[in-house]
Amino acid sequence: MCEKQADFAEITSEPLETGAIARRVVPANCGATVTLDGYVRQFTKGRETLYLVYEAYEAMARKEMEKLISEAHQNFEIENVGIVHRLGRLEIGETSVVIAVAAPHRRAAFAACEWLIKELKRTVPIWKKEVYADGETWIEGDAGK
Amino acid sequence: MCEKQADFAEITSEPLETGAIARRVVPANCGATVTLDGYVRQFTKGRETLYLVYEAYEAMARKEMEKLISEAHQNFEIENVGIVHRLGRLEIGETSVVIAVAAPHRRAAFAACEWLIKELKRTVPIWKKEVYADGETWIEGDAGK
Amino acid sequence: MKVQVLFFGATADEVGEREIEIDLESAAQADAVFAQIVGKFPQLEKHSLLFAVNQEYANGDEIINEGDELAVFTAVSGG
Amino acid sequence: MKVQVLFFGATADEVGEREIEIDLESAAQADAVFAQIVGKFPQLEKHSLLFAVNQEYANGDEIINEGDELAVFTAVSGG
Repeated sequence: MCEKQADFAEITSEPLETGAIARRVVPANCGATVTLDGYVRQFTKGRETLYLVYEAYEAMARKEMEKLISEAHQNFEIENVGIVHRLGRLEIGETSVVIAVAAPHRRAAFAACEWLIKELKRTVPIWKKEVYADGETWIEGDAGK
Repeated sequence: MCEKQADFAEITSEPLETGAIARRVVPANCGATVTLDGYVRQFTKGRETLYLVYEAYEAMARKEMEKLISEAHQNFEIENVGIVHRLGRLEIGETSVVIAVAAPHRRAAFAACEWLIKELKRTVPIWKKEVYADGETWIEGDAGK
Repeated sequence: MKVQVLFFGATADEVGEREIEIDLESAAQADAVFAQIVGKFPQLEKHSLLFAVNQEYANGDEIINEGDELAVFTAVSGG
Repeated sequence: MKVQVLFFGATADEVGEREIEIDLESAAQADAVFAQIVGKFPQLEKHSLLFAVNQEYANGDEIINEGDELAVFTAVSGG
């Protein structure tokens, strides 16, 4: 078993440092960390995005992220989970979300990380607005991703 | 499609910076990067490891890593792959290998990253020696991981 | 009795407010309260809406009481 | 004709060398050459061995020629 450390679920308007976030979930006794790093794409279905704006229902988003972490601990043999989502204006190529999962064995880390990003996109009340040269749209649902 | 950049397969005796490695595979047009970060565990089957030594057949290891990257491109819809493996003496908790995969869609990035680490452990000629208080053992095969 | 209703993203744009207060005659079931809110802002009907009560997704049958925090928003798109 | 044979990790420890040169009477099939090497260092037999020719895993039926780089090592354990 890995040495127990704290999970974390955070929302921030500061740039995300993937490596620093991944290091925070690593206990000395674990074997592998899997990190998902989502970032702003320039094109969605052929339409060019200039930048994105992320908005959250912050209090609820934190609760939902913490619920996902609890569920992940129930469903996967993992040790630590860190989730950080960024809000506000994000330029093309900037990181919008980092999910890092440390586990004694890599299979559980991969499975949990993939499950967490899927569920985050389904349940955590955060929305993105794509801003184009000729307008802007709030994206509703994650079908386009 | 993501903007095309170079893949890389490297072997180094320097400490690995996961975040910096992950950033190198990120093209501006991609959607997600998945990073696997393997590191030195303190206990293997209850026995305490003081430190590890990794050794490689370097010329062949680079070729095998490059083959894995080519195969990954054939089998998964991914854009860039970076693999860096560290050699020499590694202390507990230090990162031994980083595999980062950028893809337009996260599912392919997860699948490719998991496949790459599985194959790397099976085919790339790198060996680790576990050093204990009372001896040392070259690990043969990855069954124990 | 007064309850607070929050809007985010597309629903905030439609309503033109991020937060309103509504006055209910008495404690009522969530379904009925949300129907009343959407009735008041019919421009919301073109969206697929989600509802929350006190920062949890609504079941619909919970009873809304004085001081509760309701929220109306579209399908989420974080990540 | 001379070929170079490399050992790594456990096989280097067993043989006490990281690199040797062996002399073959003539070009020979890889299987036979590797059997000859293991015959020379029977302490290798307790390991599950892998063989490479010119930095590629050996098929066994390739012909070994002057100047080829052979390698004998145990199942890998990187990662």
